[in-house]
Amino acid sequence: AQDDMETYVLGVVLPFSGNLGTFGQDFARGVELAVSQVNAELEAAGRPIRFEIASADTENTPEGAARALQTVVQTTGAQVSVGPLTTSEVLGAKQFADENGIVIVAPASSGAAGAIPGDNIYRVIYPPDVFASKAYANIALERGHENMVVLHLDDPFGNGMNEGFTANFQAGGGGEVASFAYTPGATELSSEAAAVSAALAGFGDNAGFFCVCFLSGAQAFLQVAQIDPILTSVQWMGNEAMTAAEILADSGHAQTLANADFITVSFSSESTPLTQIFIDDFTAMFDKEPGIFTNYAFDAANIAMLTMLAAGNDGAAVKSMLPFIANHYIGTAVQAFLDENGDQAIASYGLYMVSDDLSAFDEVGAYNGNTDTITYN
Amino acid sequence: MIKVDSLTAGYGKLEILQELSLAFAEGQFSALLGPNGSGKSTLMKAIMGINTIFGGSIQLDGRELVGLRTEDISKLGIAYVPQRENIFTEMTVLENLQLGLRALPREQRQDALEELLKLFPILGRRESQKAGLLSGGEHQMLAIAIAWLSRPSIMLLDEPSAGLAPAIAGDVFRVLQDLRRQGITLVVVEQNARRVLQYCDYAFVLREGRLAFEGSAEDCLNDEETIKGYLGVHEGAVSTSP
Amino acid sequence: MPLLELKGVRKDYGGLRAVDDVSLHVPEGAIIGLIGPNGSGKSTLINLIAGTTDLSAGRIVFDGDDISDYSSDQVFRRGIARGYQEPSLYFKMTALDNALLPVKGQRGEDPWYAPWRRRWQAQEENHARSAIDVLEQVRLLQHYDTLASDLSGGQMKLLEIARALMGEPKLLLLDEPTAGVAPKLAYEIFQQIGRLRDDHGITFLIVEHRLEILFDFVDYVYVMHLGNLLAEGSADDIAKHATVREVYFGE
Amino acid sequence: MPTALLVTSVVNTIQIGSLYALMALGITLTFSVIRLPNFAHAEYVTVGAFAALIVSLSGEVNPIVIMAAAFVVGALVALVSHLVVFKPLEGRNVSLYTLILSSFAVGLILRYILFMIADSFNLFDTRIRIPLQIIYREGALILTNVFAWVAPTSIALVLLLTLLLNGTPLGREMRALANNISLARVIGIPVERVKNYTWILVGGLAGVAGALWGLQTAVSPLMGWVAILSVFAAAILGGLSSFSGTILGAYVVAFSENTVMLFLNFNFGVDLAYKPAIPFFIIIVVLLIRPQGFTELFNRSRDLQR
Amino acid sequence: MINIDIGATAVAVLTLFGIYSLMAISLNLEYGVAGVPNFGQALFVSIGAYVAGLTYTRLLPLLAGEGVIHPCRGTMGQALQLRSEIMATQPVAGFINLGFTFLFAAVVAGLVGFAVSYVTLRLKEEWFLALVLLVGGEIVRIVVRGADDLICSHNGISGVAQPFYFLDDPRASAVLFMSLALVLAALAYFYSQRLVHSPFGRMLKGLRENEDVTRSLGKGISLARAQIMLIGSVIAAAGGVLFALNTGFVNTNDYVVTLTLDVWVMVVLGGVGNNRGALLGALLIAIMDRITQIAAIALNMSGSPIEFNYARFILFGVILLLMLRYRPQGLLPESPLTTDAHEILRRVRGR
Ligand SMILES: Nc1ncnc2c1ncn2[C@@H]1O[C@H](COP(=O)(O)OP(=O)(O)OP(=O)(O)O)[C@@H](O)[C@H]1O
Ligand SMILES: Nc1ncnc2c1ncn2[C@@H]1O[C@H](COP(=O)(O)OP(=O)(O)OP(=O)(O)O)[C@@H](O)[C@H]1O
Ligand SMILES: [Mg+2]
Ligand SMILES: [Mg+2]
Repeated sequence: AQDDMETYVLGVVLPFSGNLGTFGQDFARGVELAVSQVNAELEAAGRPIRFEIASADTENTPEGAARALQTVVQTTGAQVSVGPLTTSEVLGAKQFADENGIVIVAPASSGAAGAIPGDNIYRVIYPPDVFASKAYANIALERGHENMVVLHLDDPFGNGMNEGFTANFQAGGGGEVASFAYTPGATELSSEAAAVSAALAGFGDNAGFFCVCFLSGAQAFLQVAQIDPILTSVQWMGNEAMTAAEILADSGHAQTLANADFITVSFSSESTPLTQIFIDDFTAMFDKEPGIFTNYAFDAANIAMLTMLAAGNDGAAVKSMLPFIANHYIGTAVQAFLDENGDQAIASYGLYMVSDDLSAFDEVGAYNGNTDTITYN
Repeated sequence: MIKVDSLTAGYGKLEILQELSLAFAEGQFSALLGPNGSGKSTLMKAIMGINTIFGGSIQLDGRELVGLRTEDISKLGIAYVPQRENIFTEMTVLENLQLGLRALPREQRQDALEELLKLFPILGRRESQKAGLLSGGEHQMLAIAIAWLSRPSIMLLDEPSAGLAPAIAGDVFRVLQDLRRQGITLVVVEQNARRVLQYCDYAFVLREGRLAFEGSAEDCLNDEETIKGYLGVHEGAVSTSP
Repeated sequence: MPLLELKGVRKDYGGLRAVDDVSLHVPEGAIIGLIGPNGSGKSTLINLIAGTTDLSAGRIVFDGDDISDYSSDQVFRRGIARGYQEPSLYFKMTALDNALLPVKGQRGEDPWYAPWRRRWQAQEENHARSAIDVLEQVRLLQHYDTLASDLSGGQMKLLEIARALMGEPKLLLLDEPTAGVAPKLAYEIFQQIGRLRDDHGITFLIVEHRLEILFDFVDYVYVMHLGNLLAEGSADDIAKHATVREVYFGE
Repeated sequence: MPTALLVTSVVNTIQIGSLYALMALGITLTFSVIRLPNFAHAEYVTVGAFAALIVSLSGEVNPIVIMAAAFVVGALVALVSHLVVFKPLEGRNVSLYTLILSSFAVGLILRYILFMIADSFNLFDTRIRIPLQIIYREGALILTNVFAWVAPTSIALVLLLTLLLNGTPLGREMRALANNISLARVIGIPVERVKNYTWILVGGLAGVAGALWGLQTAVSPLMGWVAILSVFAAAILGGLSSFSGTILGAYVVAFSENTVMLFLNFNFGVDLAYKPAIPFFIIIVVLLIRPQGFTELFNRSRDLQR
Repeated sequence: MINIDIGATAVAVLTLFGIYSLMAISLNLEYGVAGVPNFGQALFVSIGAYVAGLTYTRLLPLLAGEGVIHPCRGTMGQALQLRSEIMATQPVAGFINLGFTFLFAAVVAGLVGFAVSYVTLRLKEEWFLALVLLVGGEIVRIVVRGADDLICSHNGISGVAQPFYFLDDPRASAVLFMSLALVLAALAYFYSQRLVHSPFGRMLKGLRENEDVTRSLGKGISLARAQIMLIGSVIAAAGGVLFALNTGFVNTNDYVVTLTLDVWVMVVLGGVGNNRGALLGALLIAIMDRITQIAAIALNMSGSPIEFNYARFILFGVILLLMLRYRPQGLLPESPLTTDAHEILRRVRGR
């Protein structure tokens, strides 16, 4: 029966080098865990199908993403890829995927620019930032901020979030929004912090601060912000990347966030029973805790594999069937439900704040993007 | 005494000197003559360990030099003035001189410098000038000065008078004679054979990497064949030698 | 009218006056010597005429034109070629390419025509013929495809002269053409210079320290000292000139 | 521009400028002694930061110990890259661009070795374990313990180095070797030893700079590479030859990135996203308008005379 | 399970080879032949790409008889749909648009290259130009990124499709695009060969070896340098257009310093000053990139513990260093006898 065994290759196209290399590596581990679990189940069930991973490095550029996807496909015949990671990488790989009928299951891209109907990109888990930006705007309004200062990454994700937030905040009756962009990969943000602080001072009371940063940027920013008299006297919001364990590892940073009533809207929610199981399995397999978005990669890989089990190793069939499978999948995050762009349409987020002992982020409430309502525990 | 024994040397794979054997006696002023490309500079470089040595030996007072590094050979008391690129062009004249002095004990440096500036006063006036901006002749003086300041026991000079006005060239030869009197062994490559033969004790003529003649300066001057055939010394119609 | 005339030429480097108020003239078809102690400003004067260095004051008139403000390429095109004290060949190019490069008015040097060989081939053939002549004259023809770096020191000096000649100059400035050259070859170089003057009417201004050779060939000599003109005259006059003997020969 | 912003940005300028100075001096030193515009310098900085990080993770929090470790490791890596890569190339008389490319290659190799190390020991985005404390506060002026380490250390090292180069025989020998290496051998300068010293100094300084830079930000394999063009801008302002010029250049770059950028942002609304372009503008303007940088401010050549 | 699609792989590698060849030939003319150290290759390549971004969003709809939709923000999706539809259904508009893209890219890059060459006149040391260009490329990138309306560079422009996109068969369209790249590379190669062998090439080599002497031999060196920079920039920009089309996406993040370095590596690996070397270098890099990716996939699949995605860069660095050390002249060193004059002299003399 060994001869009848069929192998499906799952492409994994992620940035392993460059300044997001740490995410790429961790995501790949998430996929690996999913594949090993599915393979074990297939074996137990006596099914003659196994999955294999073929991974390639996007070098964190759009053109690199295109080349990586192309290589994986042409080297292994893969029809489905988990990744790329960021929206610009996804867009870089888009033309090749569309033309050759390859399905991209992107675990974490959420930039508005990727919301394109009819193409081969499926962003199955993480909802587009339109929802999160609305949530942040609501929180800001609810907290009574009259004006806001935003520090954001200068990339599709950061710019999209900033634009969405500003529009929603002002539509909801908010005042001015001063935004500052920082370069991805910057290691030192003291002048940005000074600018943010000055803008906050200019707005006077009732201004709030919103940080749209990746982990390293958040750290660099916190390092200078923690001694800034103005930044330490206003309320903060920040995106999900700021809830990484590394932030709390520095007590100064943790204390700063706690004092600032830092709140984040996170899709990583403990709402399904699978979350803890995932964390335990991951830790058992790799001897370390999963990183912050790693479960999305795990879920994306599962959806991709389930679709392939149903539709076979064929891009067109996978494309046609994927929304159905995704819509019936429940993973470590919430259920998926895809809109006409192939993007996650369910947007129920958890709201998190630093716990009293500064050791973790506690869920303090929830945001339902579809009804646009915030509820606190 | 430097004793060269069946030396074969050159560049990369190219052999220029062929089984050359000769000796520069202690305290003597030897001239090294020969047409362009005959291997005079190559011999000096071989002694200093700068180029490739394929075989043979070079001994300083019985001590083998082949295989030593240039800087170690220099420390044995041999000073060498290359034909080209013989000063530190990016540094000031004074710094060049200080580098020349580095081998001397601290207390002798001031005296040596003063003595030198008496010899080449123009260098004193150019003290703070970047050495690369010196005129051709000033450049050559500085090169000799750097070598001389280390108070070597042996000096190898590659065309020290090239590009020098006759007055300075004359000075240079007088200085060389002085040095010889102080007991320094001198080896000088020179195109102006007639002139050097007036000052030196002994002469070697190279041709195509081989020794074509050796003998006292007098013998050399009287050796018609060497003069005509290898050196082709021309005597000008107008007498210009002082 | 002299071919080249310098009027009150001056050059300052910072506080140093390398050339001070020099006026001289070079008649057409002459071989003129320029001598003087080291650092007296001879090379600087050559650089000033050739346009590689800017004048501080004074005028330079060549063949009826004021060339004081010409850049070095304009000077060359006007008819003055030069050699360098240190050989400055294109060492990574062959002797032939060295010789052909300075030819004026090459059509193939225009990138519009360059890719179309037919546009410039006939002209290039003519230039190749003159290169054969010139290389023959300096006895380098058999080395035409040798890299300049592989030539001997004397051959380099000769190639430099050949290269300058390919620009068909009226005046050739040479800075110590025989420095470091064995006496026999040095003499041959000067014989060659004499022949070029006789056969082609080229004018020479030559800086040289080897007076025993130079004085055999020059028509007239200028002596510089501390940036000034100290003396001028025929070779015999200069050889007898008391001050020159003092500052230059050190008597 | 409000005073608070001005004061903060000036403090930042001093802190970051001192760090740039420390990094840029190494570049100036390699360029003037070895004739190599060494782009791998960025990675010596990163290596130093990682050394500091690893020492600090072991529980050691004495900054002096941490910096010493960074010096040693940085020096070692620089020396090894010299012995393995640059020294053999120098012997082959290659072009400047070959050297530049090889320094890029060395940097690439070191960078990805660091990636591997960071990946296998879980060092991504970790910080050197020295908590930030405010040591002085007066109105808008706030000085931290990191400032107290960074600024004086950099300035002291910079002064020492300048003295070494211009006032000692070793310094003179270094410059001699830069100018004409074969002649340096001929006059008996122990060339290899002087070179090794130079590389040790360069790498060690870069290592210390990395440790201090790591106090300021998160340690990542790309941190040096990100800063390198600002640092090059500083070195170019110094004409790549003058140490005092380089130091001034470092503060000018830091001043433009902080105070000037914030001034433009606050008063004219220039987007902060243009900040990375500032060192580039400085490089272009200096190279085009004043290619000698600040060199001549310091060594005005005395008047020449006959 | 490795199951290499040899045909598709070959097409992909050869397409990249064509594109890289254009960049390498351009640099070889500028640096290898004329000695102008252009460390701004990314700048000139990016000009081609940005122009493609502009024509696809502004010109293409007009050529197809449609109105222009602003490509960014709110109308981003509509604009993308429109241009994808045009490329899929109106090949003629696509080809005319491509023609204009090449034309505009050539004009802009040529002008920039021409202007930049005059910058050298002001520079003290030759390698400063390398820095100016390196840094100039970054400035342009940062500015284009900041001027969002130009090519929406916060997000980038997707749907910059190849001209053969209208064909239903993606393989056929890939093969045709590869042929286009190879034909352009071949044209550039033969053109630059002719240049190198001509008196113009001789003058450039003179310029490379000694600028002052060349000037004092009567050559207008600033013009010559400007001319070669113009030619080189045009070729690089053509490469940039193809580079953008090959990905189908225009974004500032692709035109960083590392792209320039890759081109330099191609030229140095192949042989500085030798056009054939530039081609070989381009081929080697295109192949090496693919091979190391495949090796990474294979090693990973075999369960090897080496993280080959990092090791790949280390390997690349080591190969480069070994080449620089043991073959500093490159695999195909320049021959000193390139100009046609030698052949002509031999013939003239023979008669
Ligand atoms: N670096 C080198 N590489 C290869 N060949 C060389 C090198 N230097 C010199 N040669 C060759 O070695 C031979 C001897 O050169 P050398 O410099 O010893 O001559 P020389 O007797 O000093 O002549 P000159 O009087 O012209 O200085 C010449 O044929 C020369 O071309
Ligand atoms: N670029 C420069 N900057 C400063 N001083 C210079 C420069 N070039 C030359 N000099 C000085 O000008 C003076 C004249 O130099 P020049 O080269 O003309 O002398 P020369 O007559 O050719 O001497 P030689 O016979 O030794 O070659 C010298 O003292 C020299 O140091
Ligand atoms: Mg010699
Ligand atoms: Mg001179």
